[in-house]
Amino acid sequence: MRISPASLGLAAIASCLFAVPAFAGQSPIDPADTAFMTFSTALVLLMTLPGLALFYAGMVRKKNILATMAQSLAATAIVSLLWFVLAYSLAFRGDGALIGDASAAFLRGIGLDTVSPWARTIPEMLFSAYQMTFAVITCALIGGAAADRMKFSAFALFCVFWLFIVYVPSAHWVWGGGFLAQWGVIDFAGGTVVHINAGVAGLVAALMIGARTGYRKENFSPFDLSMAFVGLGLLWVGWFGFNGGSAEGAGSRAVYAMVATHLAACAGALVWSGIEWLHNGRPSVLGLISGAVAGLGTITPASGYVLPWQGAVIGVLAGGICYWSSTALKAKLGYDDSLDVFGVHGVGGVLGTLMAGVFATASVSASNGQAGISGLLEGNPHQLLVQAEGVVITILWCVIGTAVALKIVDLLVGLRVSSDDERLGLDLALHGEALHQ
Amino acid sequence: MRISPASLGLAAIASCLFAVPAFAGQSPIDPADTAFMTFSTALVLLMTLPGLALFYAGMVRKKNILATMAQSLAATAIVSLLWFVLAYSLAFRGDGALIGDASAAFLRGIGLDTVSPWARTIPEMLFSAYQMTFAVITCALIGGAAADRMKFSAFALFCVFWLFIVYVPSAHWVWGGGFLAQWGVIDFAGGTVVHINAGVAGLVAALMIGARTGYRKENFSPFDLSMAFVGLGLLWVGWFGFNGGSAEGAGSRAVYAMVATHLAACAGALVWSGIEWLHNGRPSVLGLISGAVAGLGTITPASGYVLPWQGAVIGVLAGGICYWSSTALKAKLGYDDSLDVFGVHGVGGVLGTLMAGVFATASVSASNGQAGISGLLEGNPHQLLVQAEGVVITILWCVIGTAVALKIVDLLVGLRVSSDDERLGLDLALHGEALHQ
Amino acid sequence: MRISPASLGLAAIASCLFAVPAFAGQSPIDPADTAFMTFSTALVLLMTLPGLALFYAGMVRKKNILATMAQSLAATAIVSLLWFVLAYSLAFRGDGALIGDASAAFLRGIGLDTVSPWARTIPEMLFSAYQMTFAVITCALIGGAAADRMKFSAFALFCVFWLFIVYVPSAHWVWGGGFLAQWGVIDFAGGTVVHINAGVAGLVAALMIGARTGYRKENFSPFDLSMAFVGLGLLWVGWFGFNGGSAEGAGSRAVYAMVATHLAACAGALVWSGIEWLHNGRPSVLGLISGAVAGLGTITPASGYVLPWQGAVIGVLAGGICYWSSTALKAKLGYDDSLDVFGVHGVGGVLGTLMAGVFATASVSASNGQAGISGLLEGNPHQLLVQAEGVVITILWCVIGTAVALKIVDLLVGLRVSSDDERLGLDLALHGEALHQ
Amino acid sequence: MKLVTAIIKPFKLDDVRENLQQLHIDGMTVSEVKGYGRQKGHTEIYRGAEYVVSFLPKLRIEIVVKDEQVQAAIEAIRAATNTGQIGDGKIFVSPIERAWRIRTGETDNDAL
Amino acid sequence: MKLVTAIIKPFKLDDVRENLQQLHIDGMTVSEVKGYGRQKGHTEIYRGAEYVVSFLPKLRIEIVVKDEQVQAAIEAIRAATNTGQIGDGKIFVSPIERAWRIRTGETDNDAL
Amino acid sequence: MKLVTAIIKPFKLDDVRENLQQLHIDGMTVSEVKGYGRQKGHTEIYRGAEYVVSFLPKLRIEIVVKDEQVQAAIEAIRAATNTGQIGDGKIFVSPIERAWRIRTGETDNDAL
Ligand SMILES: Nc1ncnc2c1ncn2[C@@H]1O[C@H](COP(=O)(O)OP(=O)(O)O)[C@@H](O)[C@H]1O
Ligand SMILES: Nc1ncnc2c1ncn2[C@@H]1O[C@H](COP(=O)(O)OP(=O)(O)O)[C@@H](O)[C@H]1O
Ligand SMILES: Nc1ncnc2c1ncn2[C@@H]1O[C@H](COP(=O)(O)OP(=O)(O)O)[C@@H](O)[C@H]1O
Repeated sequence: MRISPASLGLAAIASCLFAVPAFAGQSPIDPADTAFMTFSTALVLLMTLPGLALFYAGMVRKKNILATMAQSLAATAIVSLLWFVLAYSLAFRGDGALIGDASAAFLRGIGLDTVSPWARTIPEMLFSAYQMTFAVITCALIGGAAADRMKFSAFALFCVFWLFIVYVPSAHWVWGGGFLAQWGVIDFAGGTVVHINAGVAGLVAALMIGARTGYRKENFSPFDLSMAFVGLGLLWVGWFGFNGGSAEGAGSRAVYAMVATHLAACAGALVWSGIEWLHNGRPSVLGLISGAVAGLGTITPASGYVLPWQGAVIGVLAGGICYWSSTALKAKLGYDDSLDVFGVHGVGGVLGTLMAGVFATASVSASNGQAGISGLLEGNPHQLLVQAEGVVITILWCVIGTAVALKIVDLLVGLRVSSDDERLGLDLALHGEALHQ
Repeated sequence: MRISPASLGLAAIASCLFAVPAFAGQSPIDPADTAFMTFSTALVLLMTLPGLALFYAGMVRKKNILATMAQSLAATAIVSLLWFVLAYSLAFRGDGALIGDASAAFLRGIGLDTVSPWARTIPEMLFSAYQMTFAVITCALIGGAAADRMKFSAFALFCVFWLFIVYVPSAHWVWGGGFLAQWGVIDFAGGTVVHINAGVAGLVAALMIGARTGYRKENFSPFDLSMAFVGLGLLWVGWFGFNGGSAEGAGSRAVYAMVATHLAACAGALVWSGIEWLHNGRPSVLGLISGAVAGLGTITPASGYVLPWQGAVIGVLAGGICYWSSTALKAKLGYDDSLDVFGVHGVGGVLGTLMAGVFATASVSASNGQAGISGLLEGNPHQLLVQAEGVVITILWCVIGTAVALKIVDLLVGLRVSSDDERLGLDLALHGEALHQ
Repeated sequence: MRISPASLGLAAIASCLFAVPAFAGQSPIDPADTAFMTFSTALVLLMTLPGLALFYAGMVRKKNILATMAQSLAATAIVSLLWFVLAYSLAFRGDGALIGDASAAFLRGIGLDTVSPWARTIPEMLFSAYQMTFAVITCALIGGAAADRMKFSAFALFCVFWLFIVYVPSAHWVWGGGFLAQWGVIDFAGGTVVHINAGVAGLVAALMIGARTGYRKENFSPFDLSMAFVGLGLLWVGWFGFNGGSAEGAGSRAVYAMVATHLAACAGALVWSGIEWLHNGRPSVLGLISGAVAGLGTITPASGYVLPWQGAVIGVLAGGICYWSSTALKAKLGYDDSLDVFGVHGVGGVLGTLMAGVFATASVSASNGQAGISGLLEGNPHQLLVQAEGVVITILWCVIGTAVALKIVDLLVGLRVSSDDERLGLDLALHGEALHQ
Repeated sequence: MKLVTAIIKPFKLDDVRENLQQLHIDGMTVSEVKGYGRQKGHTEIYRGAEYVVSFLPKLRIEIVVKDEQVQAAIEAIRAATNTGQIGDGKIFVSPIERAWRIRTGETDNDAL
Repeated sequence: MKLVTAIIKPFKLDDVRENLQQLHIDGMTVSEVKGYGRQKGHTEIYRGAEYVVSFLPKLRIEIVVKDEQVQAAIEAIRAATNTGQIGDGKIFVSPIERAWRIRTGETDNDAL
Repeated sequence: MKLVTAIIKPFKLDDVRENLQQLHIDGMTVSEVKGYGRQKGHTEIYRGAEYVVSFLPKLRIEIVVKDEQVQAAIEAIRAATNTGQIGDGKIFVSPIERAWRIRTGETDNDAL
């Protein structure tokens, strides 16, 4: 449960005593919430491995399929290890407005009975693992923007720097009690931290690395959309853990988040493909799955704050606006974001973070006698303003941080493969392997 | 837990008070059951996306793979939205013998604390989402019968009409307290509502749309059975949520249902492929996976009423009878049900619904001091009779309703693609995309 | 939770009374643990269907893809049915030092309220189903060593004999209260029972069946590594259920096991592919996924006994040693273990079982006031010795039992396909089907 | 001997095979090709960008026949494949100087 | 008429098509092939075992042209495909005796 | 120059390549084809319906050689592919009038 910072302090102690009455006086760890969060953690990991790997690999050309998958696995391995080494602690421990502390570096201090103030009914180790899966998928998402031309070594190194420069502070600001949380920014499951960050970083990467050779001249159509479809299916199911699990426990708020998420995906898929139907005379499978992901990404920050039917409304907006940003806007600006990480996640993340400020319904986020968050529709325009501030700050920091990270990596190993390797395909050039040969 | 209607009334109130003692006096919502049902809901969604999409797409020709997948996604998006708009309410709210009411249309009246009489320990929103996944997969299943030749627009529209004409009433009759439930028909997880409905609707669609061009002359062998295999794997795992989750809570009845389900799948796979081995000299992979699905579909209505080992017996019957109906019977009758929705799900659904009446063991469905349901083997031939009545009524209504729905769609947009488009393949003709090009 | 045998006896009764206080005096079945174990069971099934099927099929040549998948399904169906017929009872019922008894044959005596002493808070039926998924995947794993040349009939029969000759006794010795458990061997989720058994049986099978025609001359490179990648993803996620679920309930020990497992996979992937990078100039996708599986397999026996960060250390060792055994050692010894079941699972299982004896940290396995297990690092060298004994006995019995099982099958149906069938490919030869035709 | 090469629409293969069988021409080799010609390809739209797919899937059938069978073979192929629609394809005839059946060592006309 | 067969590197197809179009040669048939020649393949390492992959992916382009177009066609292909690097490929010319357009029955030069 | 085309069983490719290499014939182009001939296909049964799969996977090997190498090439191919079993395949020889190496512009025999 993302708890608004105002609710901390004395309330924290109080709720420990009263929130879980059947277990009062015992371990604060609730087996049902633990089961639920374990399940959510597995689902979010499933989103990256193999979900995102399939989704992305299905949209590239045949010669780059394995290399695209390798990026997801590398992000998982590298980010997970660094998470426990230090990143978790910097993001979720300590009171700093800008950054946490190193009190749980190398997992020190996370015992069998430790709980985090951010998830008071499950082992802190589980909370940390759950949050790890978010950091993993955020880094893995970025890879899609630079697909087909970024070096594997460069991507692996980039994950290291970007995690600490961009992700960790950003997560701390919004979820770890940092200044954005103190300002009142709400972000249930990662509109700013995950989607804006991934989308904006993807855009910066696409610009700094440059367009694929042959962009807008050669046919870059996906080799195997059935793979991308399966990836979308796993992402969708996994998103139940992503958004539902962000309630940090089994209960109605988690259920509300899941239903809002599901409806947003449905609406996004229908709207995106519907626009295609009107424009091009037929709905593409790529459009159906892109729209679903747009809906899923966009509802994410709002999911635990809004009523389920509002998820459908947000999904409609997501389908339309992300369609526009991934086609017209991209064409106009001319950058080559291979798999539209910016158009879908970046734009969707901004939209969703703002919509959270519009649709937030107090009753959904109220808990233990504390009032929930109201948005514009409930007469609180201030929330929308705060959300916009969160968006702007996240984008600014992400642009700077990503550029710095990429610059360092460029100096160390170079960002882009040779044009011969790009021709040959990254599978053979980088990994010495090829599909179907 | 599918509760026999007789158990309602005063008993409902009583069980609210006594059934969940640790939480008595508090919210009726049990976190463990909520975690369990969340997980079950995710699993059933996984069955459609990407499970069924893969299972079906793996059995069609290369040129129709993406279009087949698109059907599953369209069914998911359309049915999910309509479910919350009105369908859920009509199926599961109100006391009508024939149909529910509109009290929860647009999710009105489903609050954070609302529970349904049909699942008293979880949020009603979760119950509704869980039931949604059943409506989704039932519609998606039908698509397989008309695969390779039905227009995408026609299938999408068909989902809209069929949901309200056939699925919603049928679900209300059996699970929403309608007249079949009052008669005592038992259907744990969808023998009538899901499998008979899907299978019979598929048959009607196959007949009304006509056979594929080249049927029984050209080689229609599956392009990529490895896809179908993966789909079967996900269906199988998802079925734990389908049948286990139909207990509506974590407990021994759910476990019994899961084990019976698993054993039925195992037995079905071995029997179907074993018959092939005898007939054709070798067991096919298609036979193994078809038999598994036959076992899974057939055990569904019986799963929470029988002993686990009886699941194996039902699986044996399913493997044999569905093999016969998908090969000999189909050949004899001459219809072209592309992916054997009728042969496997329709026939399996009938078989399983009857077998529930044969094998029902009172102790499995007994709860809170109320007696469970006995079948023929426990000396209650009446149950078998009632089951047969349920089967006949479901089939009749489904035939009529499906024909009406298809006729309307035919008038609106036409059911079948042109023969040129059929030649070219639906992927290119309907979606402008192709696999591996 | 694997309970060391010393903790049984009076302690068993005591813990029933005190361990689950909120439910004391009622059914011992805890809904949260039941939900957690249901979920774990589904995840472990997912590892075999479709996880392992994909992982293996993705590494063979095109002509053998379907046959490789068929092995996993056959193992699932056959082993599951036999499990409930007798195997479970022999493994987990009764007090024998060498073998259990037949008290639960055909599921007799496993009622709705029965619990097992090995998992006291969930229905015994669920415990049995969970353990079934372990037996299934162990048999399925062996198939990889003989892939591309073993008859389907032979593999199916082999599962029958091997289950009873090797798996059942081995599981009883370590997990069912047999003599190895009495000696104090610890094996959280299957270092001996699953991985050593599968790996050693694979080696024996590879030797007895002989190398593939063309081994070390023709190019046997994998046809579709993207399949293997997806399989790895599902295995990885499923392993949360495999190792986490072996705690037999939702709690911190399960979480520790999961995090240790995840870190071992990450470290294994990086080390294996890192060594390749040094040796061959580039990291292969096959190396990344092989390293992850090596990490996962190796941490398995240690996972619920060690601190999470120690999982990373074990993963590093696994990546290095399994790389060596699957390349250099295999080349030196000259056997043809098609998919390196021995190199990865056999060697990893030995390594992990020993490492459990090194790293076991008492606090992790302590429960209900009983001390946990300490390993070498906590000053208990004896534990390492005991582990080594467990390893040696498991290997010996497995070599003998596997050879006997294979010999019987050879006499009955012959182990290997004809060389013409091997040329043609097992898909067409054994199943009359082919991919992409 | 002549090599008769026909580029045809994929779904016409079975008809061609049947027609040739009636002439007792019982050998052929088929490959999947992509063709470019008067028949136009289609436009694919991928995330807003249009690509023209100029090459269409075709089958290439190759039959080596005795000189005296050439005319009959061509007519059999045309009969099976002529739909009157653009893109029906082409037939080319070129010389074959020698032929072997590997299994028996038979040569030329005997090898066919 | 002549059959001009070119074995080229796959990514040069579009350039060849454009060059030929300027000569108003508007028909061709393309197939995926694997080539072996002076250009060396690569080594794959699979679980410690090295395999040499000798065959490299190439495209075979076939164009049937009038005799007088042969020289121009060859030059157009060479212009598009010559990178000066080993493995650029070959062009072969062989005789075609007769040609038909299936749809219309036109023959020889008219059929192209 | 002659074009030697051999239709062979797929698994014989490496043997052919080795035999040709010993003759210093170091170039060839290979494509996957489906063949129909005296060797019968197999029957597939799909949900109770039988389909005859008449076409079998084969490889087509094309080698352009100097006139004086033709006989040796054919013998090398036969030696590698003759198993005495039906379906071993065919070898055809046809004329090549001109040849170019794209990279260097060398022609005819020098281009091979
Ligand atoms: N000059 C040519 N050389 C080689 N193949 C050709 C030539 N012209 C056409 N083809 C092949 O024949 C196919 C059909 O030709 P097209 O011009 O599209 O239709 P039509 O034969 O009906 O005029 C093309 O797709 C191509 O494969
Ligand atoms: N004698 C030949 N017969 C048929 N095809 C050949 C012959 N020599 C080369 N080729 C084809 O031409 C391609 C390029 O030839 P290669 O010798 O590698 O380079 P280059 O043409 O630059 O000398 C080969 O991959 C093969 O497909
Ligand atoms: N007349 C022909 N023209 C072209 N290809 C042929 C012809 N006859 C046979 N082939 C090719 O040669 C292959 C082997 O021929 P087949 O008759 O089956 O066996 P065999 O050569 O041993 O008599 C066929 O699969 C086909 O690809």
